Amino acid sequence: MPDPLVKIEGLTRRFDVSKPWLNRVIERDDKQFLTANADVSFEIAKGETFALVGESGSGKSTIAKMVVGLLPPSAGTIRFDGQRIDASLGIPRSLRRRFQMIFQDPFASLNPRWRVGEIISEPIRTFGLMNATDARAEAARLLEVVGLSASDVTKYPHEFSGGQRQRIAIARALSSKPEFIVCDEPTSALDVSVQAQILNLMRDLQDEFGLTYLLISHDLSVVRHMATRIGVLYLGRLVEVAQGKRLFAEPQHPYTRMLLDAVPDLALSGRRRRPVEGEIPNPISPPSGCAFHPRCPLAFDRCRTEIPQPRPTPAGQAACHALDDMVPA
Amino acid sequence: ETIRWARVADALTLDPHSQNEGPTLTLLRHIYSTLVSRNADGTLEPSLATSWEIHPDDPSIWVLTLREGVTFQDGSAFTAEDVVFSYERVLHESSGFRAIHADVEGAEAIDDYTVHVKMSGPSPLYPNNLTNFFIVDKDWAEANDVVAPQNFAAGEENFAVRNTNGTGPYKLVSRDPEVRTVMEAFDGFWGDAPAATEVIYQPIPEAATRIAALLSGEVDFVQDVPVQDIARLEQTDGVKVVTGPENRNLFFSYDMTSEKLRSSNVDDNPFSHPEIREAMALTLDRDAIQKVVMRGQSQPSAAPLPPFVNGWTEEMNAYDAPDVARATELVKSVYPDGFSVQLDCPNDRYLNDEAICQAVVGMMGRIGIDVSLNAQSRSLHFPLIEKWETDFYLLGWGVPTFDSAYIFNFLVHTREDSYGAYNGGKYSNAEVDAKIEEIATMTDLEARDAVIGEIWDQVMEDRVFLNVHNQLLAYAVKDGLNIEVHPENQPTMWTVTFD
Amino acid sequence: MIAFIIRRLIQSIIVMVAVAAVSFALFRFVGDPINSMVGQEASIDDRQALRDSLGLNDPIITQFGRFIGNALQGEFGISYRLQMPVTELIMQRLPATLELALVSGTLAFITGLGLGVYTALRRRGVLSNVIMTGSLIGVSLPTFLIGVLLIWVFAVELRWLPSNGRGEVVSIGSWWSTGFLTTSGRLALILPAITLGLYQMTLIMRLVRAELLEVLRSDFIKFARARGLSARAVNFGHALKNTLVPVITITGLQLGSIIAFAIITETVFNWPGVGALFISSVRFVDVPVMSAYLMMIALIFVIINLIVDLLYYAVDPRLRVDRAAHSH
Amino acid sequence: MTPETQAPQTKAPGRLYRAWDSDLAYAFRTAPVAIVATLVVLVVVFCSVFAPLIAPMNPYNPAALNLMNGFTPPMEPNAFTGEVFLLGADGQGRDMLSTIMYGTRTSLFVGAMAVLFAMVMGISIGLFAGWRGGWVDSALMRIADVQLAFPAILIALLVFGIARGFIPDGLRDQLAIWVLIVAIGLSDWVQFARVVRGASMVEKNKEYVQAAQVIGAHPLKIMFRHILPNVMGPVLVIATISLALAIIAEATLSFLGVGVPPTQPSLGTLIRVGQGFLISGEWWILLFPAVTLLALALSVNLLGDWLRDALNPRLR
Amino acid sequence: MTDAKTEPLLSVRDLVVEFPTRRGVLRALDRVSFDIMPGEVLGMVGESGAGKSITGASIIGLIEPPGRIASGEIRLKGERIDTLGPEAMRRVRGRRIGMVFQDPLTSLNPLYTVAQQLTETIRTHIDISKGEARKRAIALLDRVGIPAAARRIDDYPHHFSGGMRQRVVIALALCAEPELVIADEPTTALDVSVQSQIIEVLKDICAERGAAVMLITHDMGVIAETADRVAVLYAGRMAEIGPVRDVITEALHPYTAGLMGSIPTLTQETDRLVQIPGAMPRLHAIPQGCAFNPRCERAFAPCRETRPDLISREGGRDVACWLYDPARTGELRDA
Ligand SMILES: Nc1ncnc2c1ncn2[C@@H]1O[C@H](COP(=O)(O)OP(=O)(O)OP(=O)(O)O)[C@@H](O)[C@H]1O
Ligand SMILES: Nc1ncnc2c1ncn2[C@@H]1O[C@H](COP(=O)(O)OP(=O)(O)OP(=O)(O)O)[C@@H](O)[C@H]1O
Ligand SMILES: [Mg+2]
Ligand SMILES: [Mg+2]
Repeated sequence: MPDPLVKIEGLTRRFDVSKPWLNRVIERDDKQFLTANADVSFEIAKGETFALVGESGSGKSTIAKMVVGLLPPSAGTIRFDGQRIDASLGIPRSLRRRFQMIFQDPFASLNPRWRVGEIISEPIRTFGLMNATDARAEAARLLEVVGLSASDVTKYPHEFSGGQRQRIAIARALSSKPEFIVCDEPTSALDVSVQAQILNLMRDLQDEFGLTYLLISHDLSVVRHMATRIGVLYLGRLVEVAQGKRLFAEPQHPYTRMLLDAVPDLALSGRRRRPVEGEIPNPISPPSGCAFHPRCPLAFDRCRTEIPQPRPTPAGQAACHALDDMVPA
Repeated sequence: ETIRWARVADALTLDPHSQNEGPTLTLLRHIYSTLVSRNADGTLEPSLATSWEIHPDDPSIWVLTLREGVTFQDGSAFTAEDVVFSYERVLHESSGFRAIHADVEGAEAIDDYTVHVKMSGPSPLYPNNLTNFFIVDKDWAEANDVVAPQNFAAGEENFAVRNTNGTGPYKLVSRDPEVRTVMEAFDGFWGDAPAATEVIYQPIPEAATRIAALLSGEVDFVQDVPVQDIARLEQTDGVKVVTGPENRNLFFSYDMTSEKLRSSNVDDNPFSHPEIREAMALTLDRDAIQKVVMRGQSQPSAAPLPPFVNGWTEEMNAYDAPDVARATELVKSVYPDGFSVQLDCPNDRYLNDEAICQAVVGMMGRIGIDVSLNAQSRSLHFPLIEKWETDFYLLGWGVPTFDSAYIFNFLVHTREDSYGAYNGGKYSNAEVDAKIEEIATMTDLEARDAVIGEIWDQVMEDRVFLNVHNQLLAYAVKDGLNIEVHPENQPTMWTVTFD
Repeated sequence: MIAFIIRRLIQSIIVMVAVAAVSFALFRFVGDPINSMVGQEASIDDRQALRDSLGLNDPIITQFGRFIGNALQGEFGISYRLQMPVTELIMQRLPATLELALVSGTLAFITGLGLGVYTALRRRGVLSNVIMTGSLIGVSLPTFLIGVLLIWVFAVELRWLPSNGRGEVVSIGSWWSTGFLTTSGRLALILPAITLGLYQMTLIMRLVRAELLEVLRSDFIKFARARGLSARAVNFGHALKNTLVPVITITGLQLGSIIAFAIITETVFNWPGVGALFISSVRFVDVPVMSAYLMMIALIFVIINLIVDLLYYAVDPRLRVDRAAHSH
Repeated sequence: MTPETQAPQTKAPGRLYRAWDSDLAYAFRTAPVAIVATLVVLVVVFCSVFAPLIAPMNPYNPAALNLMNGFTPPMEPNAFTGEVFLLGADGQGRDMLSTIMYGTRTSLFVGAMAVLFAMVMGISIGLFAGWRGGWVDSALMRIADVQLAFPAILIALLVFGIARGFIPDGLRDQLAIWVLIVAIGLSDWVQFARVVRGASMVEKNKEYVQAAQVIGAHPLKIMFRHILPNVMGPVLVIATISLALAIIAEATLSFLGVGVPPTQPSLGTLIRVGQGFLISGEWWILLFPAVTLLALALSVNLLGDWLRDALNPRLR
Repeated sequence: MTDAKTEPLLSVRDLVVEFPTRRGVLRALDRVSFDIMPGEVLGMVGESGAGKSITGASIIGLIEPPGRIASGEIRLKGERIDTLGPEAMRRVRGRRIGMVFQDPLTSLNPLYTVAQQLTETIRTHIDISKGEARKRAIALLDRVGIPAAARRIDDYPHHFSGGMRQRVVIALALCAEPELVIADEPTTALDVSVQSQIIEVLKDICAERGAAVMLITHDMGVIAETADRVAVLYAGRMAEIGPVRDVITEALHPYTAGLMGSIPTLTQETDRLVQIPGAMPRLHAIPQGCAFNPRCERAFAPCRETRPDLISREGGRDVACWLYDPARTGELRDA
């Protein structure tokens, strides 16, 4: 594996969701924390697409926000090309310029009062990369790069469809010539036919500019299509990391298997699936031991008491006690 | 017969010696009697005192002979004791009437119906000061712990504020301050039994509401009638209006002694120039104010005192027709570009006070005096005069003693000790001051009048006041009810008759 | 729940202290009380002496401390002007204002609710548009003018209703006087109640309409319709109940301002309530009455707020669970 | 990469055309009430702004008045001077028409400036509270609560009282109007602050704000350049309705005796004075200013109302 | 086009739904026809804005004014329901046609307990006592898989998790035993792992009661697993209807084919996804002829001129495309 561009170690994020002080005093409650991410470690190599999958609330977006410096981590470090990214420490502009983010909702991610040209050139202006005229020309150029017309710079976001807006958001992300782009569910608000356009565009851009992606999605098929490596999150913990296609071929963690089972797939039409039992537990009071044990068909005593540590698997690593027994190290 | 009576404000208290204030006196007069009272024409007449004269041996003693057979409303008899007690009470620190009786050294009961009032010196006009002096029952006051008048500084309430025991024509039935006060005729009253056996007194501050109440038949008698409504009321069936002069003059005054004014754009004091004062007098169109602003409800005059006050003369009263051209010239002669000044004016005290000021602002503007008007509530206006924080102001002054000395003491004498409290213009003339002090103790009334004349001559020459008019009062009553206008705006319900 | 109430109480106390400071500060600046306390004859020295004895020359902090201390005991001193204990004075006048506020508040609430529901359900109807536009006239004229016009029409010209005052009142117990029990008392209420309530009615009506329209568009209403529930059940059982939460809040707050707004109505109709008391005390710079009035308004506001919060609890089950879930 | 050429390639229409073609403009064109209201407001604003040019006389210049013209009924010659006034003259001999024009000017000025003041204050506080959240937000909103406990009139009395203590003599006249503006404005900022706070709390969680944060844009820039334009809709609605309220508040204040100097009457002062002549029969002194105020406030209210509906896409 | 043997439960013919707007009248549905057989699960797919929800809403008579059914007819067991009065239609809703909406968070009235909402609905349609209605409600909750239903029934909606809430919603839709259930994206707002549970419950319980289901979704996977037949909507028009397996494996309409190709799968290896250029037209700018023609690689002359109607093909398949009209394919060869 080449040198990692992004290296995340022991990343943890807690949110204070305690009741107000007075309530705690009267009701004799302790402070309550929601652990959105616990002890997450992974690396992203230059030029690869690392994907994070997991159900709603598993902490995907929280990782994304910490990685781009929107949230400070509670513990652990994020290094970008060796330099630390930590919102609470302040991030130098020269570093900021090198990463960007694309968001889920194409309707909320563009300021409706700004012209498309202004939106796209905002990073250029903020980083002081070009003068105003050049910035305008650059915005027009970028629009063509993402498959829109240069004359669209004077329009407002509401004049575009969802897919077109996502293209504009991508153009904005490209404008500061970043190396790394975090994409938080970039297509989940789009129709499949448009999703295909965006996914194709993202791939094309990656080829053209040598971009590195952190792709977040809950759609396994999208992830499979795009990712070089995949991390599976459950209740804030990384339960499995594996090479893209191999994760689907030979899932190691029972949760990964369960997820794969749950996905209705066109080609599997007619297959009788085994629906998963139960729902995701409340993240404020996650189950002891392995958080997945109440839903896990393989759970045994140790799962209830001990948090499993990641251990190597053929295609990567997974955190499951059952693996110990099945695949003795 | 019941009479429902509305006016702009309520009595502040029922304590007879606490507040020297118009509406309070008016209401109290119905419950408490005074030693001496004043007729509608302004002359003194006996009340609880049947006669009063200067002691033949000592010019500083007034001998009062009291009425016999008078009882208080609680049934106890009225005697000299009560008068002496009332004197003590009215002279008490917390009394609001001390200044009126400032020359009194003490009162002494000679017998049950004779009282000697010892003055600090000869006080020939002192009985004029007795018309607002209410007599209380000594035993009642002592029993209820109200030997001293209400003193708000002490922070406690006084029994006499809401309870009464007078010798007057009416007994208090109920009182809800600022809402209504009900009185019924006192059957033991020493005078004639009143025709109106019940009086319901209601303060209604809003003029339109007050008149509406009369027009809709909710009240019988409205005391403060806005001048503009008089015509309509006169035409309305079932309502009539009676008018008469009030013991009150409205005038402007100004600071003529300061080096520089607070509100002027020029570097000296414009009012210190006689030309300016003359110009202002020349541009004031009193007749226009009378016709338009007052709708005839005023008597324009140059003298700052009503005709029935001792000291008034015909020639003082005369004024020249306005001459804007000449006035402009006079202003130009001192200030070629004119000057500016602020006029302070109350807007809730006198009949059309604000409108009068506004009209005067226009008149001054025409001769190059740029006046800005600061019209505000009386509670904010009067302190300006007291604290010498005004350059130019409107004031109305009544003369309850019917004597010019009252005006001199408060408005003309240099401000010192108890003198000059309302001399807001800082007028100061040592000669005049001496004369004012002199007349206080003069017993020779003719000589005294002569000195008064001298003082007035000086004051008029110096143009200390720019008088506008003598206010007329208008009462609106329902038909079938007869009432006279009282010069001090203190109508008496027991003299009311019904057709 | 207990914590919630305690927090509310602490907040209320802070509000009250702030209001006390403001009301105290306010009247250190408005006019000069001495002037209205003494007659025109009082000399300069007399005035100064009075100022001293009233403590008006002490340092501001001392005066404020004294003020708070007294206020806590319900002691606002003696009215400079009426020379009665202020607390008693206010208690005497409060029934009039409360009755007026209650009647006009109820009037405003009922008609506002009714018209609001009507105009929301018949959104495109002609009558709805007339009501909506007409109600704006009510808020486009100053209250005092409306009052004066009502008096002119109904008291002076038509002579149907009294122009001022409360009519006959009956005392209940030692401190409550009511105009509800006599005909003249009830008649006297009509015009002032309309004048005072008009503005609030418009407000409530518009609020109800807006909220109801919002709720009617919500998914659960669509779902209720899709289940075949009757229009009545949908509009009133489901939609209206859900509009009540915001409506209660605003109406509650309005009740406080009704009492304050009564200043104008009471002035015009010579209604013997605390509002009229306040404005005349402003005119005469009757400091104790003014401070007590402001404190009273704040207290009423705080109490109403508390009641509204409790009503919230009663109406909305979501609030009964711990609030932590909502707090982020 | 297939360039998408779906967007209609017609030449981009001009700014003016776009404004005319916008939903708001369309909604406006099809709402007769809004059109009439706008016309009324425009006429009133025009007459008041250009009052010095078109009014028959300058009623604010006391020297130009002739007291003898007082109480001249409309269209009738005055008994003393023979002058005729279209809408009559008031008690000071001022031509009612001119006085109303100038009075509206004052009222509008006071109203507009008060709303502007409230708006600037409310928006700043609201944006700040919404952006910072936490205890800053709670504290600011508690202050707003306290402020709500005091109705506008009481606040205005407070401001007046304080101002009186500071403003030197001779300047009261000129400053009275500014005091009034501050007084009314101060009592009105809460609404703006609350709405802006609420809206900006919603906006700040939108992804376009995060996008700006990712590139490290300054918080002030985010607040004012990103969030503010997006919360202006409700602000505009409140501003319109506040304008009507401010004009009426000014009238009410002058009824209570605190207001602009009587020599420079506003509509409110005119009505306050005029209502004293309701019974006496000089109806024109009350009627014309009252109708003007009603027309102005009603139109502004109607516009605000319409705007509220028009800006709320779900209501259409 | 349908089996002659059984009469369809629901029959929609040439349904046109219009919304008057400032830019003219929008046709949200343009001559849409399809049938649902008793007990059948009909999937309805299409991109956002294709008109899926409007179809559901018009069947149940809940199109929001000023929208209206401009023409066409809807029959339930042969009886016309699009012309029923409000009161009669109300009785059809819930009783004969149940409806499940997308977002379980907002579908329930937060101020009433689940029991109140269930019994109210049951008693609106079935004349039984409160106690009995409650019993039914508990049984139903139990059936849709709510653990400890008897205890949880008195909870408020906010006490339930998203998946549980959707189960409650399904219970509400089914509580008067309707013959047809319209489920408008019942799982879009839910987690992947919960999605399959909900679909399972819905499918099972309808099968159990013999209710037909119209399953609206844009997730082809769900359709593939659940539906018997699928209808594809494009720009308010029916593009293709047919048995699920056939449509997926061998789409007739170029749009359907493109759609299938654009979906990444878990099994097939594709380097590039099939990409249909452009986007579905907005309703006020539907091109002349076939609505899909500007995006269609196989478009030929008639596509740009005349709108194709559904053409029946063998195997119970219908497709609206000129490519399958023998009379026109000649032109293709000519070109
Ligand atoms: N600011 C916050 N305060 C408290 N809790 C938070 C906050 N942000 C996120 N959380 C919680 O952290 C957990 C992880 O949230 P996150 O948004 O990262 O999930 P996600 O995997 O992105 O889910 P989704 O697929 O719904 O976007 C959730 O339980 C969420 O409620
Ligand atoms: N009230 C309305 N006024 C005008 N047009 C409407 C209205 N409601 C729906 N439409 C239009 O009708 C068309 C079909 O809408 P519909 O909600 O049926 O789409 P859908 O296929 O359900 O999409 P989604 O997958 O987003 O739910 C859309 O283009 C929409 O813009
Ligand atoms: Mg997320
Ligand atoms: Mg839909």
